[in-house]
Amino acid sequence: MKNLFGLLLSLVLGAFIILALNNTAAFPAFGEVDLADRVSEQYFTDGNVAEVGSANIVTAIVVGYRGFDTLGEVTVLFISALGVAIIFGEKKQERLDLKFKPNFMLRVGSRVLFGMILITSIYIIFHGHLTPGGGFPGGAIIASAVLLLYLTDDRFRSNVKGFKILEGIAGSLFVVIGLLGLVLVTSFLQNFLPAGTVGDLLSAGIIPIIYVLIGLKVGSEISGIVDNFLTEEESA
Amino acid sequence: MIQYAAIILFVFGLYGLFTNRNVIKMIVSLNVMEVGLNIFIISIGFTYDGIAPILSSTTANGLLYVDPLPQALVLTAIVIGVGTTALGLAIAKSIHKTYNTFDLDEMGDKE
Amino acid sequence: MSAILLVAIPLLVAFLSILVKKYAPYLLIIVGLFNLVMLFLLQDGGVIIGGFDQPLGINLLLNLYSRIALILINALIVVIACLNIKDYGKYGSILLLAMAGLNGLVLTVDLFNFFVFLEISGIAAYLITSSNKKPTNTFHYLALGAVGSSLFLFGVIILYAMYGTLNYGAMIEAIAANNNYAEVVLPFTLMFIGLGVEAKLLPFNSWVKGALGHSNTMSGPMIASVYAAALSFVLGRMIDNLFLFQGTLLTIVTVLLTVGILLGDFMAFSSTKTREILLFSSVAQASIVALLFVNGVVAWAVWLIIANALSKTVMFLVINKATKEVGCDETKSLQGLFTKNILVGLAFTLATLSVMGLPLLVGFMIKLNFLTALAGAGQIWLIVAILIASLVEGIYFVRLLVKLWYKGENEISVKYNLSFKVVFVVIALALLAFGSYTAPMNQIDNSVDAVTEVVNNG
Amino acid sequence: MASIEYLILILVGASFLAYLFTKLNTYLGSVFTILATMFVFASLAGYGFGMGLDTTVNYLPWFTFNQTYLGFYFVIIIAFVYLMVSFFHPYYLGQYKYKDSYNMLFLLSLAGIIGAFYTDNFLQLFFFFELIIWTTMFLIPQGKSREAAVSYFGFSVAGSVAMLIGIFLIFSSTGQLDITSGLAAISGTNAIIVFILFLIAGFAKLGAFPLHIWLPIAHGNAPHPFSPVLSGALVKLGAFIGILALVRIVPTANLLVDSINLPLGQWLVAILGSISIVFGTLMAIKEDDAKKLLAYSSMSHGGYILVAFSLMNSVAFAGGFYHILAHAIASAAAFMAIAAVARATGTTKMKELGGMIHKMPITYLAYLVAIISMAGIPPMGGFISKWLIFMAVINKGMIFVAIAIFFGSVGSFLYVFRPLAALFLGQEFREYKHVKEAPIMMLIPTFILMGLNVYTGVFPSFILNFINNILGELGYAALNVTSSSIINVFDGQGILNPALISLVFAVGVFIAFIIFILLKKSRSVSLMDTYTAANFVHDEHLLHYSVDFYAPLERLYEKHTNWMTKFYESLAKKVKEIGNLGKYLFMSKNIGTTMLWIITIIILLLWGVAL
Amino acid sequence: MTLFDIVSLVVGALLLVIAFLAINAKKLINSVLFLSALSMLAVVSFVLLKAPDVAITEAVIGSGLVTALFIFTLLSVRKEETK
Repeated sequence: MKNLFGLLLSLVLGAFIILALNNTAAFPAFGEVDLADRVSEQYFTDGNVAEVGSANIVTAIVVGYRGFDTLGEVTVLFISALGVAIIFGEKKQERLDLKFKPNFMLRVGSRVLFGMILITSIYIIFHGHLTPGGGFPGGAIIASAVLLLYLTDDRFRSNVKGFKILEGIAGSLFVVIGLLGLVLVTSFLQNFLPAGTVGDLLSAGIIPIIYVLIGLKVGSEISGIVDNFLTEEESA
Repeated sequence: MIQYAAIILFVFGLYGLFTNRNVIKMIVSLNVMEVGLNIFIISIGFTYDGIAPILSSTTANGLLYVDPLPQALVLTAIVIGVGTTALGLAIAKSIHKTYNTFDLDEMGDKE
Repeated sequence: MSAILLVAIPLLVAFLSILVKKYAPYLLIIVGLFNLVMLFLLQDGGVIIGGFDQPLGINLLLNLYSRIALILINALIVVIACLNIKDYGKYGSILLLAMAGLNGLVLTVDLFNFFVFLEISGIAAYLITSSNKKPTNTFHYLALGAVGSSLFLFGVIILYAMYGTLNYGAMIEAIAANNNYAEVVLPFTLMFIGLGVEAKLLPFNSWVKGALGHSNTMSGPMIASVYAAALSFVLGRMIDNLFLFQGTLLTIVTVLLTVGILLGDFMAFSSTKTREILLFSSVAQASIVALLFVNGVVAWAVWLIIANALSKTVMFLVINKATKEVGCDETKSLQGLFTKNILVGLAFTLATLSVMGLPLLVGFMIKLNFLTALAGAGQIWLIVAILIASLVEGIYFVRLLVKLWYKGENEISVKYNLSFKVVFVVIALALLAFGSYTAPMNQIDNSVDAVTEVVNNG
Repeated sequence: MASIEYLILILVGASFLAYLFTKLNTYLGSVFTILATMFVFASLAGYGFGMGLDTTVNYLPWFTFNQTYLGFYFVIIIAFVYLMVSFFHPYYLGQYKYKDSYNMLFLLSLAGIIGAFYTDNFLQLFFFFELIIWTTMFLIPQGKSREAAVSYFGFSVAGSVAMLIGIFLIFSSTGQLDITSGLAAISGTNAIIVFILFLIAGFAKLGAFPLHIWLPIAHGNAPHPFSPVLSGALVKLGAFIGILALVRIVPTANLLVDSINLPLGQWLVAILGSISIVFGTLMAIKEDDAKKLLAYSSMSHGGYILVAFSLMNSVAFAGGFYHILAHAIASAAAFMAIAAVARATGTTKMKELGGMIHKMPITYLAYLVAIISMAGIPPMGGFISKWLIFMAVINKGMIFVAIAIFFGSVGSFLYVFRPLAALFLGQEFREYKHVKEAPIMMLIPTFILMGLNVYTGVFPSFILNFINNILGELGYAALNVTSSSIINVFDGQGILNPALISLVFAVGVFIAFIIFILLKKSRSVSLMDTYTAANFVHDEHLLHYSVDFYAPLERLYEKHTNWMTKFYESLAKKVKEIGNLGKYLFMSKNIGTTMLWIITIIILLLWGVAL
Repeated sequence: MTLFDIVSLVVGALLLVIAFLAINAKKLINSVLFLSALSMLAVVSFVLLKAPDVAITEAVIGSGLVTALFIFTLLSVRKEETK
């Protein structure tokens, strides 16, 4: 009863939102967006593209124009990693057992796969300013590589402390690069390296550097979270 | 079409939070809501005939691109969503440790 | 030197602090003091990030309004951190991030960036409440907080789709240029409700009871004073500069807030737990603040936020410390708390009297002035509601005070450290001093108006 | 040159000094309090009568002051009561938990009172009112009951909230915050609302029906030296607000009650005042606690004041003003006498006391004089004021009000006599053998008050002349008073010569005294010196009537006495229930409930836009 | 009706159905799996809407890691229950 009522009520809400959006003249209909009405058009102007130097405009926005958002986003992940650790407590922990015993082949195979995944992730991160991808998916792929090791080896325990240090240093470097921008040029997170030619691997100034840092940070944070979830307090 | 679906997804998330009393299901609902919101955000930047906002030497100037800004925002939103979800799951786990259930109704008045 | 440091430095130190966990709380205090010094040195004005001015990039804005908010937030965080080094040292990094998040929240003039900081400070807040060791309450807070910020983001995105910008000033101009009230109802509703969840406005705030009802000396004042103040500040700025509350929207918002004021105090009246009394009273206060912003009484709303933050800090610290030692927060079991702690009792009493709005204390001047302003605007019904609520508030606070001052059946002894006492005395004296010296208030009166213009021009 | 601001600042400073001194030594602090109060009273008395206080000094920003005869009349009476009461402090404070803050708050509240009556601005008036409320609120729980403070505070704040709403209504409709011009400018429906709101404030502070229930609770449980202040002084704040409303605003001037030519609002107030008189009297008759009894008597006297000020003519006003003074003196004296007894014996319950006349004759005499004045018998001040009010009421032809007033007078005899009989007369308990007369410091105010009670009854002309000044200020004709204190009202319809009456009365008393001397004396017997049913008595039982004095009378209305209290209790319960409902609706542990609210409210808000 | 419309109609309908199933599934593990599927569909729709960056990220994070976290939570709990 409550279920049905809630469903109806929320569907009414959905209908209302849709109707309201349809009634709003200023809200563009789906697929009929005119970029000229928006800020976004300016991201494509030649001057801006040359200044940032990133072929992938999304990357240019994420790391360049709105780099501060990205710093905040990394912080969110950082704080939730920290929080997960605090909530699970810092007592001695043991690994969660797996239901099956992984054999030798699986272990070796996964190690090989781990390397390959790692290389992929590095590629993704380094080409973030050229092709789709970048620090976030790259970092997540690193984490999934670590996850793979966890799943295929029941004795595997990553070096949590190492992750922490990596995490902290990568984050700090992000801020330090931002501050360098403030000191060397005029504003926080401002590009202080040459932008290069659009489309080159070594272009877009600090964007690749920051993306590498983001990749490392995201990877270590998510790995840390995974580690936390896969361990539990030692049963006394 | 996808835009409407996104809005309804968002509303479904609210509905899930309204009906469910199970912590995990509530987190699932939150995720449904976030997925809906993300699709909605992308959809407002979409243009028919637009292409992905990546410049390359083969494409000339003057092409129609989809709005890149919403995509950048969604990238951020996704990661933030993961953070919230991870934290929520951690709390769910500690709830289970204390009350031995995920269901908020079954906890009784154990304060 | 730029206002970005107020966010960047806490973030940098927070990232580094996990390498040296033990020193995190000390680092926090140093950073907080650094921020306070900076706040007195920095000049007003916008800050460009990444070398791209708005609307391309993200901007921060430091003006008198945000400066007041930041001084209050940072000072209170430092104070709370100092008092809790021993017990809640491991939350040092979290508090650093909370500081960064709240500072960013107040400073930013970009709506999406605002959402990011809302999430940072929100997650920090969930973790702060997790120190209460009540995971269900933390989850409650998290779920509602996540819904709230999603709603806010939804609203922001609709606005972006309509006006093609995320910058505050540009948005205000675009809305003004478009000048169609009906169009903005949906986004404003969503954003208002989203912020309302965090700002403790009535039908959206059921997390408050769990989160503050079991709070400790760290989480209590953090959530009830610092977060409440910060969110009231940003909500106020949104309401006064961006939201065009008109017609039905205005009516419903006003009704909601009025009901919030009345019910908040009624709920406190019907509570027997001390912490519940305090938290419900702060729900009512938050609604009053929002109502003042809705009616354009900015200066006194700012003062009300400050006075509330200070008073609630004292009240929650006193009660939570006592609760921790006594083990129960029923008013009955705390009877006679002040018989041995006269100084603490005096500070608590002054804080309470200030919240109640009795003369000689800052609360009275604020109350009288905002009521005068409301009367000037012809809002007699709001005055009636606020005064009825404050009558009820007065009764339950007096009941509480009398109980705490006079011995009950059991003798209880609670020891307050010297540092606690110093904080209490300083805050109580501040409440007295502001109350008897009204000149600075009139100054703010003029300058907050000027601030509105600065924000409008982006 | 004395200035109002100086006086206030001095009192504020003195209050902190008093705190320090009392912390060092209770006696020292209390003596300091006496000196400070005396200084303030002396400066007021010295400069105030001729409106000679300086109002131009402006150290306090925001505050402006203005002298009026009306304000001064109240200030001098209240300051006088404060002075008298402060003499009691050295003997009582020792037993209180927070004695240091007692003196401090006492002086602070006096500062508030000076400010309240000398201000010409509504917001300042409210400021000082609230100051008085919270300073005195903390004094009350030092007595017997903790809840008494809550009840006192609740009603007081309800009153000031009503007043503040009225003030802002005036402000928003006329833009005025000045008291005189604001009240003059208000008109129409707003005037009616303001009139009602101010009257609520006045009723609440005065403890008049139907806002009276705090009065016995607060008076009965307040510390002994504070009850006289409450009854003699603070209650008069309500009278002040009532006067502002009744005299300055006449919202229903065109809605006259035809037969008596009185505006409807005023007529209703007169009726309510009469109810206060009757109700207070009935409750006082029933009460066992001497202090609560006097509290109900205060309520009934508050009714007299209300009736007087609702009659809209100078005779009634003069009576009202005179009654304020007479009642302040009389009730202060009565409460102080009972405080003295309570100090000696530790109780104020009538059934536990008796025979104090042998131990405390002077206190007895003071009480006797006070109740004579309260009952309105010559040659005391209460007679003059009640006579004036009677004259005015009868002149108006208000039958029911007149009946109520007569009933109140007769009832006064009934109830004020009970403590006299129970406390002072009759047999004495053995356990009070050691009791002695109050110390000399406490007798000083007792004597002064006794003298004043008589003075106001015999030579009213000085005071009435001052009241004529007030009447002039309010725009009413002066009362015809000759220099030899002969009062002539309504062009010779009523002529009163208090001196003559007093002379006759004195002669009568003298004759009675001679008879008393000449006749055979009664023998004083101890409680055990008797026997019943042919057995000696081994326990102490009081054989005089102090309990169930008027049992047959009480039986008539005993079932109908506390319905007002029940009403307020149920009101509080309702608020609590609404609060619990709110918690259930909005503060549920169930996240779904909040989601429901969010969804519903969005739907509600989108209604107009979507459809 | 273009191909895009048809595909988006199908994807949209599937999204709704799977979301409904995820919310109303009886078993927690089913709910989580539906969520993962929902995420995958979201990836499809991101690709449809010309957002490759978002699609990659959502694919890795949304349907990969988040699902993993959910499952680990359930796993660790199940282990406790069997103990």
